[in-house]
Parts: sequence; structure tokens; C-alpha cells
Amino acid sequence: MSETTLLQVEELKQYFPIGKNRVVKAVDGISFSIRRGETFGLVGESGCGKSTTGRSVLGITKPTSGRILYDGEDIASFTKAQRMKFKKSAQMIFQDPYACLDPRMTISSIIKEGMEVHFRYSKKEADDRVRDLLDKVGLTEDYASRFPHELSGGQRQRIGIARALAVEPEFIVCDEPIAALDVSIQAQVVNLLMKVQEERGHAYLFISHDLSMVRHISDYIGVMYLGSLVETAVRDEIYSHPLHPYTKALFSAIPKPDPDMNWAKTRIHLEGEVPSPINTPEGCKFCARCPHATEQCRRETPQLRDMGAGHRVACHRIEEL
Amino acid sequence: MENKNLKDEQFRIVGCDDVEGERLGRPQTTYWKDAWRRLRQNHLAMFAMVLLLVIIFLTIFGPAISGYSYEKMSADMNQTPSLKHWFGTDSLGRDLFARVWAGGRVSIIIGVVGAVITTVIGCIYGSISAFAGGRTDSVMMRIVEIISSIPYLIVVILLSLMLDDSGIGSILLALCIVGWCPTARLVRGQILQLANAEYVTAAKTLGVSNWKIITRHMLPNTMSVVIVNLTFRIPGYIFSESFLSYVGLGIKTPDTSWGMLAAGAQGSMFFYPYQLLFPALMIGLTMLSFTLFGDGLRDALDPKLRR
Amino acid sequence: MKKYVLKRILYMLFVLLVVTTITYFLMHCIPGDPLTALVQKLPEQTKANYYAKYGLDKPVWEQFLLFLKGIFTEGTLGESIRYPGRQVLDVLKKYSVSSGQIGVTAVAIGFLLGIMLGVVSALKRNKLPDKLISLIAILGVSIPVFVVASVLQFVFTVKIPILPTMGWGSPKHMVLPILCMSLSPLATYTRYMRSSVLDVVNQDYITMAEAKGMSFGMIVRRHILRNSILPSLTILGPNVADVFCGSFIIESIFSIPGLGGYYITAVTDRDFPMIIGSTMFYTGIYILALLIVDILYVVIDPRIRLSETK
Amino acid sequence: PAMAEESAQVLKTYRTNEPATLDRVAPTIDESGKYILHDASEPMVRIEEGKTVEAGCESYEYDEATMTYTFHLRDNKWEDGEPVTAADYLYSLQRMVDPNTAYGYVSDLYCIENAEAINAGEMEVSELGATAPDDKTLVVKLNDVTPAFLQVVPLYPQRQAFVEECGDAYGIDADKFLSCGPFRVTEWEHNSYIKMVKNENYWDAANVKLEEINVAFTNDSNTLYSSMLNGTLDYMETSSPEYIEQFESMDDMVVQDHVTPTLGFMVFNCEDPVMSNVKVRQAISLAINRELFVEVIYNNLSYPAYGLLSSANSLNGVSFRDKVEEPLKAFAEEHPDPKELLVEGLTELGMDPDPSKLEITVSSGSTTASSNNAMAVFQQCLQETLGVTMVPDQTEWASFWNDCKAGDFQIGYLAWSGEVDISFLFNLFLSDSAQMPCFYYTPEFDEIVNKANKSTDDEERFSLYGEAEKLVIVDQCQLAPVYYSVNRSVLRSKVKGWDYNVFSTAGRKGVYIEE
Amino acid sequence: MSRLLEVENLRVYFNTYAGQVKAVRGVSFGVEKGETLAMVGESGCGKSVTAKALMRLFERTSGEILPESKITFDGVDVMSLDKKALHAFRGTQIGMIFQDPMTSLDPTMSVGKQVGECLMIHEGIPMKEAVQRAVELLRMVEIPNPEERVKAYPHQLSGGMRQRIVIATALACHPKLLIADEPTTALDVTIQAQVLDLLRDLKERLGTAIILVTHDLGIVADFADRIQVMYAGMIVEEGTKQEIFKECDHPYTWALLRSIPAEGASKKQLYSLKGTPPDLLLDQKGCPFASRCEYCMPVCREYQPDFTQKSGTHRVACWLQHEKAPRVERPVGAGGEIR
Ligand SMILES: Nc1ncnc2c1ncn2[C@@H]1O[C@H](COP(=O)(O)OP(=O)(O)OP(=O)(O)O)[C@@H](O)[C@H]1O
Ligand SMILES: Nc1ncnc2c1ncn2[C@@H]1O[C@H](COP(=O)(O)OP(=O)(O)OP(=O)(O)O)[C@@H](O)[C@H]1O
Ligand SMILES: [Mg+2]
Ligand SMILES: [Mg+2]
Repeated sequence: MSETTLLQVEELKQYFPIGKNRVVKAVDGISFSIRRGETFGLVGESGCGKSTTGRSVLGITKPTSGRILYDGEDIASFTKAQRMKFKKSAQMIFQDPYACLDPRMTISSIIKEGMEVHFRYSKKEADDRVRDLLDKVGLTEDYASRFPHELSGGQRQRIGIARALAVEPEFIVCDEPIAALDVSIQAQVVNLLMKVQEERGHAYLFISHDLSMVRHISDYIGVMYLGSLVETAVRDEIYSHPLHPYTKALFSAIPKPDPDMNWAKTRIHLEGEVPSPINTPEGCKFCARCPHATEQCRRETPQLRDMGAGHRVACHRIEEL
Repeated sequence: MENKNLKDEQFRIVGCDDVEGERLGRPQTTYWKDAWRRLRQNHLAMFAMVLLLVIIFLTIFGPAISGYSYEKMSADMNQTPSLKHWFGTDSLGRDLFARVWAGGRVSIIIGVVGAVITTVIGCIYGSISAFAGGRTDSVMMRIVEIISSIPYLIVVILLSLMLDDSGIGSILLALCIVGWCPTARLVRGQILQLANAEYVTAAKTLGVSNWKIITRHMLPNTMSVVIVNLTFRIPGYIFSESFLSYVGLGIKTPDTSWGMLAAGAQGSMFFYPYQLLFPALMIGLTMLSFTLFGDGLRDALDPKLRR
Repeated sequence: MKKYVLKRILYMLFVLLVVTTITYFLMHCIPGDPLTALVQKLPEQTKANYYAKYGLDKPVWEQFLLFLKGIFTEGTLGESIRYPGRQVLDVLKKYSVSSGQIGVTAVAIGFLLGIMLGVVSALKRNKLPDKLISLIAILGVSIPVFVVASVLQFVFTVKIPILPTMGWGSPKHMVLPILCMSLSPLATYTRYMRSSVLDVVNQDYITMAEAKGMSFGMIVRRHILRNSILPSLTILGPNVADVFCGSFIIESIFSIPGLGGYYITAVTDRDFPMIIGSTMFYTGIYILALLIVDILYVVIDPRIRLSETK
Repeated sequence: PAMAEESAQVLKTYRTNEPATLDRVAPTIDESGKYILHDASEPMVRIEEGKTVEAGCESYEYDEATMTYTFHLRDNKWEDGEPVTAADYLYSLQRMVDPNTAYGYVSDLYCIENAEAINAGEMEVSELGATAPDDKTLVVKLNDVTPAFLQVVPLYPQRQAFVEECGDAYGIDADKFLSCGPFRVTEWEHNSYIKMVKNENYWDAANVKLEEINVAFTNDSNTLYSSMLNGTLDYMETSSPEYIEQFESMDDMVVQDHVTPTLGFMVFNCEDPVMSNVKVRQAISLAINRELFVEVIYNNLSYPAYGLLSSANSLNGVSFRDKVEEPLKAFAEEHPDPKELLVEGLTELGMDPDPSKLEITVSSGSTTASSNNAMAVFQQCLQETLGVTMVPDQTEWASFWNDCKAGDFQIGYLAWSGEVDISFLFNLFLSDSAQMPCFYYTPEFDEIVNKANKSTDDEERFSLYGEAEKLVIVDQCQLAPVYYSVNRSVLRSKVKGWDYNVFSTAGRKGVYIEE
Repeated sequence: MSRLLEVENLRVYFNTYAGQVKAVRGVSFGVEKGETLAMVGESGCGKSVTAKALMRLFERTSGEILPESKITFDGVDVMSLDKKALHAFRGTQIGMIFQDPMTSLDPTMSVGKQVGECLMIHEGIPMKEAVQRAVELLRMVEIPNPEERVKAYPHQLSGGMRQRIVIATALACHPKLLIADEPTTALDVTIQAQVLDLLRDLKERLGTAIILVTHDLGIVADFADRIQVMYAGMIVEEGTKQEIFKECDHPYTWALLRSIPAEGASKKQLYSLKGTPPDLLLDQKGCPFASRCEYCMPVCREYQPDFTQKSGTHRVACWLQHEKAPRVERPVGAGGEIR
């Protein structure tokens, strides 16, 4: 890949054993890459393995198989020093703003934690930096001395963001960073994320359900379904020409802030049972709910195929549709 | 609202240049500072602290206050408490007030220092074990099992051979040698519960060293149990000290301790109950103050109980 | 799970072997042997015969191997030296029953009652019931057990003579010892429970349970207990093991035929086979209790995976 | 009513610890075991009120010329109805000298022909100088004059077949023991109690009134106290004056004192650099204020000891102490200031004669509260009288005794219980005994004691033992006697026929409950 | 017809060391039977607290519902219910979907049991049966493989699944009013649509009223009947869906609507409000929004505005509505036109 590639994921698989002989195939062989300064939006059904992907990419969970190259180096073979460097440059904003903050630390200590590891700030510098960060995420310095349980969900999420930004990373996995925020703060946070990206050339893996926000911020978009990537493309391409049946259904379900629109009528209703990631069958994973499924779909697992201009889709019947 | 009184000039858009708005300057604190502040506000805990300080004060100056030597025998044997002998005298005619406080020196030091040492060791060991997990955990836990299974009596007899003097140091060593094991298991159990917490993952992602994760995140979150454990160790050690004298590691006459005073008064407890009462009372009061203080500390350390 | 338990049992045997080995050599390091403890003057020949009879004339490692051989080939732990003719295994079998009866009942009472009191104490935090319960707990551990035992004995056998003073044989004989022995566990569990319940009641899932319309009693039973019992469970394991071997004082006050006495006197008498036997017994119970507790951990809190405790 | 009367004949007594065994010849036989055996077995003779009384035998004679005892047995039966034969007595004697048995006090039996050689493994057990010519006759041949033979040698029957059947387990349980005494052991709950009931097969069953004896095992003084108050026990021993005061005020209790042959003393390690000097030892011995000690520690329930033997020891009814002055008393008068002696001693040793620079350690194998107090008293005495610093060193018994035997001590404080025969405590200090770890032996002392042991003339024995006593306590000062122990017992007054004599082996045969 | 829920002057204060956090400051509103009321507003403005207050869920916390607050549900005075009645009330009359699915589930209990609990208590059926019913409920909220998943523990489920478990729990006893505190934030749009369909279905079939707390104006636009905009513990504007989206009059509502990313206008800075909401510890003298309001007037800092009734359903608390105030154009993007 080009030298600007920051992160490359190759055939990543993450299985969780549950009980006897059964595994949850949370992530089942996905590949993608993110270039410097670029945002890769990851969308998909809840439970399809987005967070798991994000976690594997940062080495929080050890992948079952597959390789993750960061800056051309396999993160599995990092030396200690490299790993520290990686931890500084790759950060995560956690999905659950409640669980990810230590209930016994004040906000300022939470934010300072990462700084203490990677920088040598004096106390004053650190305090200034905390104030700065709080300001960046739209909170006042008063919050520095509060405890997480005293904050609302959105406020906590912003603390999570501030914590990640504190170590000045160049790559951030944003696991639904805006889900818990109200629109005005969503806008603030997205603006913030975009601003730091512009300033410092951050790369993001942006996981979200808010498709309009994903559209707003991402350069590339990947659509996941049950542990696999079913479609990836440049943002505008995918929004204007979604090819995979699931992607189509997904995009049609985006609610519009328009009280006159009868959204329930326009969206594509998916029939059928949502299959579970436990011991998924062979074949296309979407076939159970796909209106176009054929025998072939049930038998063979479709591979991602380039449909031109970097638009890749995993569907057997893509040409026909 | 008196809309009538509103002047026109008040309806002039000025916008929000001072977006900061009003705010209350909350004091900048850290977890520990805040905890300390809340602890100070807890009257019961402060009372406990004062009580403890009084006890400590008396263990230092008590023997002198009484006007009697704690080791000097006299003809006034088995006296009931009176103006002359505030706590009465023992079967050798020694003044119990002086003896109780002299004994308190040993007991307080052993109880408190012993409890603190074992708790610290136990915390460190237990958290390392739980945090490391896997094989390390397994090996570390087996070691705990082995250490706590070897008969204590044999260990202390051997120890008493190796340590010539039987000063407080040796007693502490004897108490601590296995005393940390239960704490280690307790802490490990607590930390296993926390190991999957998202905030620990977050800290790991930040590259926070394991040591810091343990001390910053895990231990404070196990503190409430650790505090209870600590308060229970104190009377435990006070009694254990008198057991150690069984193998020759205890305090030597004429020095004494609360445990020894209580044990010594056992035989005639129905006749001279006060000989037992005072040392037992002191153990109880020490325990009480530590419990109250521990409760206060526990509340102070739990930001959710912040009021 | 099965695999895990098997693995743990293997570990258990390993620990047992290590403890046995260490104890075996340590006990030969302590000064004195069964004869010194007896204070007798014996002619050389008699002494030699005596040592030979118990294999004490051989080097320690050889004795140890013979001891192991005895276990594996004959399933015996040897014969007590201080009490000739008493097979260590028989003594353990017989007296662990009485020790166990009292001890386990006492711990069970202490545990159950302690948990109840602890919950009440936490829910009525800083109110009168909490204070009363805490006071009981403090008394429970800061009054020496021999005092409690003697006072109870005096009250219930002299002042209100409804119970036997000492001895063994009927359920009545067990009442006082159990009472005395349950006091310290009661206090301990009460305090641990109070503390961990306080940690749990502020959790969101308790609010959620309230929103479901559960009465608080039910919430306690269904949610609070499970989430707060782990620390108490952690100390329950060793506690059970201790009551088999650690109730020396109570046993001697109430003349109960139990193991506690043997456990102590075996060491002071330098009764080597008995020392090693009771140590093995203690270790066995101790590790078994730990294993059960570890399994309970997983049953109670599914977040703790057995693989982590591996 | 007959039933009620019967069940009233129950004696409830106790021992502080349970017998290790009821096998009289086992190495582990202890005082508790002997106590039970007095009731559950039938020795050849018993000692009642200081006199030897025929028990297992109808009569016996001693032939001075051949030094032979001949015992004629009664028609006694084992509890299972089999007769007790002379072979049973012989068997236990043989077992005792058998080196494989490792009987502890086997040296007491060396007066029997070939016993020593057998015990040394040089001869067969069958060659012992004792025979059973028929079922009713036991003949024991001595190799030397032994006046104390009947007091010292335990002659208890043991049925060979039964003992062999039980093997090592003989005497460790109710069903592993065969009674032939006035009572038989029916229940033995270890560490809890032994229950004995009247043995109907006993030859003198008609004169045994008690139906049942319960012996509880406990050593907790509060338990004893409560038990006496509520009738769980009929008898207890104590030294605490509070108990005595209370029981004395009760109508249904009888309080009695009796001196025991137990001596509390300090033994000096004469090989220790400081203690090697006799004057130092004497100074320390004199420095102890025995009156104070007895008052504070035992509430005057013991006597200060200035000699080796207490008034409990007597020869044919004459108390040793009546005949021989306690040697230390005179010595103390000669040396009113023991400090001088100490300084002299220290100077002889070439040490700094300033006593305040001297630190001596007193070790003890007891860690009880009263032992702590004893140490405190010694500390005070030595400090005040001699100006030396005393360090107490208390450990559990086995460690202490091991140290003593290894000579790893300066002064040991312990108590030793004498036997009925007055030679017992002297024999401890014989050079071939090596039992008392003072590491100081003189042929002179051995000579005197051996001579006294063999003498049949009471007057001569008294004076020889007196000489020996002075030697060991004053001249050589191997030990510093501290107190003679006294038992003070409380007995329910309805219990009659109690034999208070410590040396009595009568057992509870004659005890009965008065309605 | 009286309203199903009538809240008057609801005040919830938290006692913290720094003083009282006045999280909800005199909120009055009502919900009709079968109606959906959406509550929107800045995060931290007291939406969740208001929701919890309706069930009096502050008994064991530092929170306190002031006595002057009045909550009437279906003719019942909620504030005066005794313990027993309150327990019977919760779950059956009002059900609640909690905002945070991870901490709202007991980590030590299988989700099936947690869902079934509600049935067990209120319908008195045994646990086994309740779990059977839970399977149905899980199927209803589109959890794949519900027979298996009832045995799962919360930590084994993805965020979205946990959220659906919480929803299933709230629905178990068919409450008359469902408070949904951000029920779909963790869900992807297809599932979100399904969940909303489910709620809609519930509303239609059983006439369940719903209070929907959400940040997603898209959902609000689709789902709600009426909308209530909160800011700093107070309601600033209230009206029907049409009124709020098309004719809103409060600067804060404008700001909300303007913040929505426009289709196709990517990677541009979005409109966002500056500053932060006021500290809830402080007493508010003027309008709570004054410090961030582009149209702030001196009067705004002095006095709290009263509600101006714009129509039967639409009211707004803003000084701009005062006759003396200058007329202000609704800014571009803040309703009126659709992008
Ligand atoms: N520790 C685990 N043990 C077992 N299964 C797990 C574990 N963690 C995740 N899973 C499973 O893996 C799958 C993917 O989970 P993941 O959290 O990555 O989903 P997600 O895409 O982030 O969903 P959401 O958008 O709802 O957060 C889910 O089916 C979940 O149940
Ligand atoms: N237990 C508490 N102690 C102190 N303050 C609290 C407590 N709970 C909530 N608050 C405060 O009350 C205010 C309202 O909180 P609430 O949870 O209702 O916000 P919200 O509107 O639901 O926000 P979000 O949309 O982010 O969930 C917040 O400022 C919060 O800090
Ligand atoms: Mg996720
Ligand atoms: Mg909320």
C-alpha cells in the first residue's frame, strides 16, 4: 500500500469462545486500511463486531487470527518501546461513557492519566492542559474536580474524548463517540474531531450508528454485517450508490429530522430473523434477510469485489441488481 | 413578574460575548484530597480519631500519670479500682492503670503496624496476582495456599530460634509472615471482579503502566473491603501477640500487652473481672475507633456517597 | 468447567505434596523429638529401639520417602508417637467429625446471620440498627473468646442451669461451643457484608430493579446479595478450614473431643506423624474450600472466568 | 427407690489431661493413665495411707538371703470373667524390661535380676529374674538390696493374648483395654471423658460402693469452677484463694490441703561461663525471696523450699523433713548479703565485679500466666538483692527441654515431681542418670546416694540423704529450690472415703456417696 | 378527560458537598393517554432526572424531590404513595428504559431472568415461566437467537443488545406509560427503526403513552407527537412536532436544529453552540440560556422569562416574545425549511 497508509488490517478474525465448542464469531475476517489524516467510518448492525474490530485494532483483545499493521509494523510483534509509542499514538474513545471512567477518580486525574505516562508536564502545565482540553470538548474547568457519577452521559462522553486527546494521538478509534450526546454537542464534538484532524492529521476509525454524522465526517465508509465487511467505498459514492442490499436497507432507515416525512413508508423493511454470530453458517451472512438471496448465496461466502473507483462489495448478485 | 417595570433599554440584543457565563469556582481537588476533606466532615470518624489519639496519648504518658511503675510489685494485691489505683492492681500488686497503658504501647504498635504491613503486602501481592492472571496468578495463589497451610506453630517456633531477641520486630515478623495471605486472597478476588472494567481497559490503552493501573484504579476500588479487613486485623493481632509468647516470641515480663493482660486475668475473671475488663475494654475501644474511622474513610473514599 | 476442576484438583495434590514436604522437613528442624517431649531417662539401647521403632534413626529424607511410600502403598499416615497405637488417619477421621460438627455449624450460623446483619446494617447505614449491629460486631471480635465462653458457661450452666458444662455426646453439649465459635465469624461477615453492600446499593441496576417495581427485600435477595457476597465468600473458605483445626480454646474449655487440641499438642509433643497428618488434613480441607469458593465465584459472578483463575 | 440409690453412687471427677495410654508399661504412660489404672486394674500391692497393702496378692514374703519376693495371688478375675494369673503379672514385668517397649522408668527395674542386661539387649526377656511357677505364684528375684522395691516397681497384670491381639493399640481405647480392678472402663471419649463402672468380677466387689466414675478431662479453671458450682464435678484442685474462700463458705464442700512431693526449682547450667562459679550460683539461690514468691504466686498455698524434699516424703511413716533440717536455711543465715557472694564469685571468674553489668537469663518451659508472674518475681528479687538484670526466656516445653539438654541455657526454672520413695529426686543428679541438665557430677555425691539407696537402716538413710541434699543444694549448688507445691482440693462433702495422700494408690475403691 | 400524567412544579435537587445541585427546577408538563412526548435538550439538562423522578427513584440517593412537586398519574398522587403501592405502581403503570444499558443490568444475573423478574413480581408467575416469556420479549426486540441469549450475561452482549434487553424489561408488564431514556442511542438504524416500530405498535395496540428522551431529532421528527425542549433543568419550549420543527421560537431550539448536519455538506464545520450550560449549583437569576444566547438582552440576565402561549399546544419561555423585544428572524437551518 501507499506510504501514507497508517493502519492496515488484514483478514482480522476475533472469535470468543462461549461454553463448550461454541464460538461467537464477532469479527470474521475483515480487511481494510486507513491512511493518515483520513477517517474511516464503520457502520453496521449493532452487535456486528464494530467495537470488537476497534478493540482488536488497538491490541486490547488479541485477535484470533489476522494481522494488524500500524505504520507498516505488525502490532503483535512490537517491542516494549514500540508498544508504548503505539499507545501514545493510537487511542480509543469508548462506547460506554459510564463504564469507562473510574468512579473514584476526579475528572482531572482521569484526563491527566495519559499525559503523565507520555509527557513530562509540570503540575501547572498539566492543569493548564486539562483546562484546555475541557474547553475543547465544551466543558468548563469546574468539571475538573468532579467525579464521573456527577456528570450526565454526554458530559462523561466528552471526558472520554478529552482523555483520548490528552496524549495527542495520531489515530483514534472513536467507538460511537457521539451516541450519548445531544445534537448541539454532537456538532461540537464532531467539529472538534475534524478540527484536530485538520491541525494534526489524525486518522480516525469512526464507529457510529448515526449515519448522517458518519457521512459528515468520514472519507471512507465500511459497512459491516455479522462480523464481515459487506461494502466499502468512498463516502459520497456509497451514499449515492449503495450497492449491497444491506447497505441499501440501512441507508433507507436513516431518520430525517423532518416531521412531514413518512419515513416508515420509505424505508426498506428487512424481513426475517437476525442471525446470531454464534456458529454462523456458510454462505452469505445476509442471505437470511436478503430479498434477493439465491441458492448460491446460501452456499458460498461472497468475497469483496472491486466495482470500480475503490467501491468494493461482497455480494454474489451485485451485477444483476 | 412585574413586566410593567421593564424598561425598553433592557430589550436590546447584546449577544453573548462573555460566553463563559457565571460559574461557581469549585475548588480543584484530587480524589485523595477530596476524600480527606470529606473525612474531616464526618463527625463520627473524627470522634474516632480523637479517641484513638487519646488512647495513644495514654499509652505514652499513662504509666507516668498513674504515679506507679508498671513493673513494680507491691503488697496491695488484687485491689479493686479505687482512687489510689484507678484500674485496681493485679495479683502481684502491680498498678493496672500503669500496666494497661504500658501494655497498650505494645498492643497498639503490633495491632496497627502489623495490620497495616500485612494489608499492604496482601494488597500488593493479591493485586499483582489477579492482574497478571494466567500462570503467574496460578503460581502466586499456590504459594499463598502453601504458606497458609504450613502449621503456624512450627513456623513461629523456628522463627523464635532464629530471632534471638524477641522485640517488637520479631513479633511483627512472626505475625506478618503468614498474615498477609488472607488479605492477598481477598484483594485478588476483588480485583478479578474489576479486571474487566472498561476503565481499566481505557487505562491500558493509554499505556498506563500495570503498576499504576493497580494502584490508581484497582486498589481504590477495593478499598472498602480492604478497610474492613484492616480493622479486623487489629484485634486479631493484639490477641495473636499473646499467643506468640507461647513459643517464646512474645513480650517478656515485666513488659506486658493487652493480650497478655487479658490472658493473665482469665483464671480469676469471676473474682476480679476488672483485671480483664480494662485490657479488653481497651482492645474494644481501639477496634471501635478503627471501625468508626474505617467507616468514615470508606464513605469518604466512595465519591458516590459524596454529600 | 470439568477440565478446570480436574486441573485444580491436580494443583491441589501438588500443593498438598509441597506443603507436606516442607512441613516434614521443617518439623524436623524444630528442636526436640518425641522423646525429649516425654522427659524420660532412657538407656541408650531403649532409646535406639524407640527411635528405630518409629524410623527416627534414619536420615530425614529417608523417613520422608518411607512416609510417602506408606501413603501410596498402604494408604496410611502412620501411627502417633505420643499416643502409640492411635492411627493418625483414625484420629483425623474420628475427631474431624466432632470438630466439624461444631465448627461448620458455627461458621454457617455466623455466615448466614452475619450476612443478614450486614445487609441490614448497610441499608440502615448510620442509623440506629447499623450502630447496634456494628457494636455487636466490634464486641464479637474484641472480647477474647475464652471470656465469652467462660461467661456463657457460667450463665447457662450455673445461673440458669439448662445446659451441660462440658463434655460431649448430646446436641445440648454443642450449644455453647457453637455459640462461642460463631461469634467471631458473625462479626467478620457482618462487617464485610456491610461494606460490600454499600458498594452495590448505589449501582444503576439497583435503580433499574426498583423501577421494575421490586420491593426492596426482593432486590436485596435477588441482586444485592449476589453482587456483594464475594468478599465474604473469600474469607469463608479458609474459615471453614480453620474451624476444623483452630478451635483449641473452645475445645479445652468445653472438653470437646476435637482436632484443635491435636493440632496444637502434636507440635508441642513433637508427635511427627500426627503433625504431618493433621497438616495434610488441614491443607486438604483448606484447598478444597478454596476450590469450592473459586467455583462459587464463577457461579455467582459470571464476569470472572475460570480461565482467569487458572 | 433401689434404682435411685444405685444411680446416686456416681463420682464425678476430672484430670487436667487425658491419659496417653492405659498401658502401664508404655513409654508414654502418664499420671492420668496411672490414675485410671488405680481404679481399672489391680496391682500386686497398693499403698494406702503410707502402708503397703496386699491387693492382687493375698500375701507375699521376702527372703532376705536370696533377695526374693514371692507373691501369692488372689482369685481375681478379668472383666471378661477369665482368672488373673501370675503369668499376667510376669508378662507385664517382662514387657517393661524389654528394650523394644522403651518403658520410660525402666531403670527402676534394674534391681531385678538380669533386668539391666535384658534392657541393654544382651539377654533374652525370658531370662528375667522373675518366674510364675504356677497360676497363683509370682517369684521375683532381686540382684541387690532394694528397700523401695514395692514402691518403685509397678506390678500390674497384663494378659498376653489380649495385649498381643491389640498390638500397639493396647490401652488406647475402652475396648482396647481389659480391666481387672474395682472398676472397668466402659467409655473413653478422647479429650473429653472416661467413664468407668463397677466391675462385678472384681474379687472385692462386695466392698466397692461406687457404681460409676466419670473422669472428665479439662484444664480450664473457669470450667472447673462452674462445674463445681453446678454439680458437674464432685472434686477439684485449685490454688486460687478466691475459689477456696468461696467453697469454704459453702456447707456441702470440704476444702483440704496436702503437700505434694513436687519441687519447683532453678537448675543451674554449671558449664555456663558465669554459672560455673559456685558462689555465683549460691548468690542467686540465696537472692530468691521464697516467702515472697510463695505468697505472690501461690497465695501461700505452697511452702517455700530450702531443701530438695518436701514434708510429703517419708520413710515408713516418718517424714524426712522432721529428721533433716532444710540445708539452705542455715546457709542463708551465714550469708545475709548474697551480693557479696556474687561479687566474690565474679572476681574469681575474672569478670567485672559490678553486678549491674551482669545479665542473666532464666529459661522456662511454661508460658502460662502464673509462669509469667513467677518470672516477674524472680526478676524483682534478683534485681533488688543482687542488682543484676534478669531476662526471662519462656518457650514451649519441648524447645526449652531440648535447649536444656543441649546445655543451651543459663538457669532453667522448672518443677519436678517426686515419687513415693525418697530416693527419686536424688537419683536425678547421679552422674549416670544424666537426666538433670546441670552438667555437674561428683563421685562423692554418687557414692552417698548409692549407699543411701541400698541401706536398710532408716536412720542411716535419713542422714545420708541429708548429706546429699546439702551437697546438691548448698555445697555444689546445682539447683536452687524455690517452693514445695501444695494441692488444695475441694470435695463435695457427701463424698466419703477419699484418700488425700498423694502417694496413695488405693484409687476410688473405698469412696462412696453418702445420701 | 384528565391527562394520564400531570407534573407540576417538579423540582429535584441533589445534595452534594459543594451545595445543592438543582437538576430540575420547576418543570410542569403533562402526557395524554397514548401520546408520545419527546424530551430533547442539552445533555445534562435534567432529562433523565425528570424521568426518574416520575417514579420517585431517588429514595436511596442524595437526590430529593422537593415536596412542592406534584405528580399525578392516572388520578393517583404519586408523591403520596406508600411503599407497597409504589412498588406495585412501578413497572406496571410506568415502565422505564434506562439510558445506560451496561450499568443498568445486574452483571451477575442472566438477562432472561432480569427480563422475567418484572413478570414474576407483578404477575406472580414462577421464574421458569417468566424466562419463557422473556424469550418472547427478546424476540420482540429483535434479538437473534433469543432461546440462547436469555442465558447470556450482560457482559457477553454488545451494547445494542444490552439496550434491547433493557427495553424488553421495561415492556414486560405493559406499562401505561413508558419512559424511554435514549432507547436507541446504542442501536443501528435498522434496529432502531424496528424498536421504534415496536414502540409505535405498542402505542397503537395498547394505547401506551411514551415519554421519549432522545438526542436524535430524526427520531423525534418521526416518532413524537409533542416535543418539549429542556435547558438547564427547565422547559424552554414545548409544542407539537410541527410547531417545534417548523415554528420554533426559542433560540436554543434554533441552535439545536441548526446543529444537524446537512446532507452532503460533509467535512464542513457544523454549527455549534458556544460556551457551556450554567452550573446547576447556582441559582438562576435570569434566563438559563442567556449566557450562550446570540440574542441575549439585558433583561434576560435579570429576570426569568415567563411562558408565552403561542397556540393551544405551543408555548415558549423567552424574552424575545415580549412585546418590547425586537423582532428576530428565525435563522437559516432552524426549522421552517428543510435541508
Ligand atoms: N467478551 C465476549 N464474550 C462473548 N461474546 C462477545 C464478547 N464481546 C463481544 N461479544 C459478542 O461479539 C459480537 C460483537 O460485539 P461488538 O461489541 O463488537 O458489537 P458492536 O458492533 O460494537 O455492537 P454495538 O453497536 O451494539 O455496540 C456480539 O454478538 C457480542 O455478543
Ligand atoms: N447523583 C447526582 N448527584 C449530583 N448531581 C447529579 C446526580 N445525578 C445527576 N446529577 C446532575 O443533574 C444534572 C441532570 O442530569 P441528567 O442525568 O438528568 O441529564 P440528562 O439530561 O439526562 O443528560 P444526558 O442526555 O447526557 O443523559 C446533571 O448536571 C448532573 O450532573
Ligand atoms: Mg459496540
Ligand atoms: Mg440522561
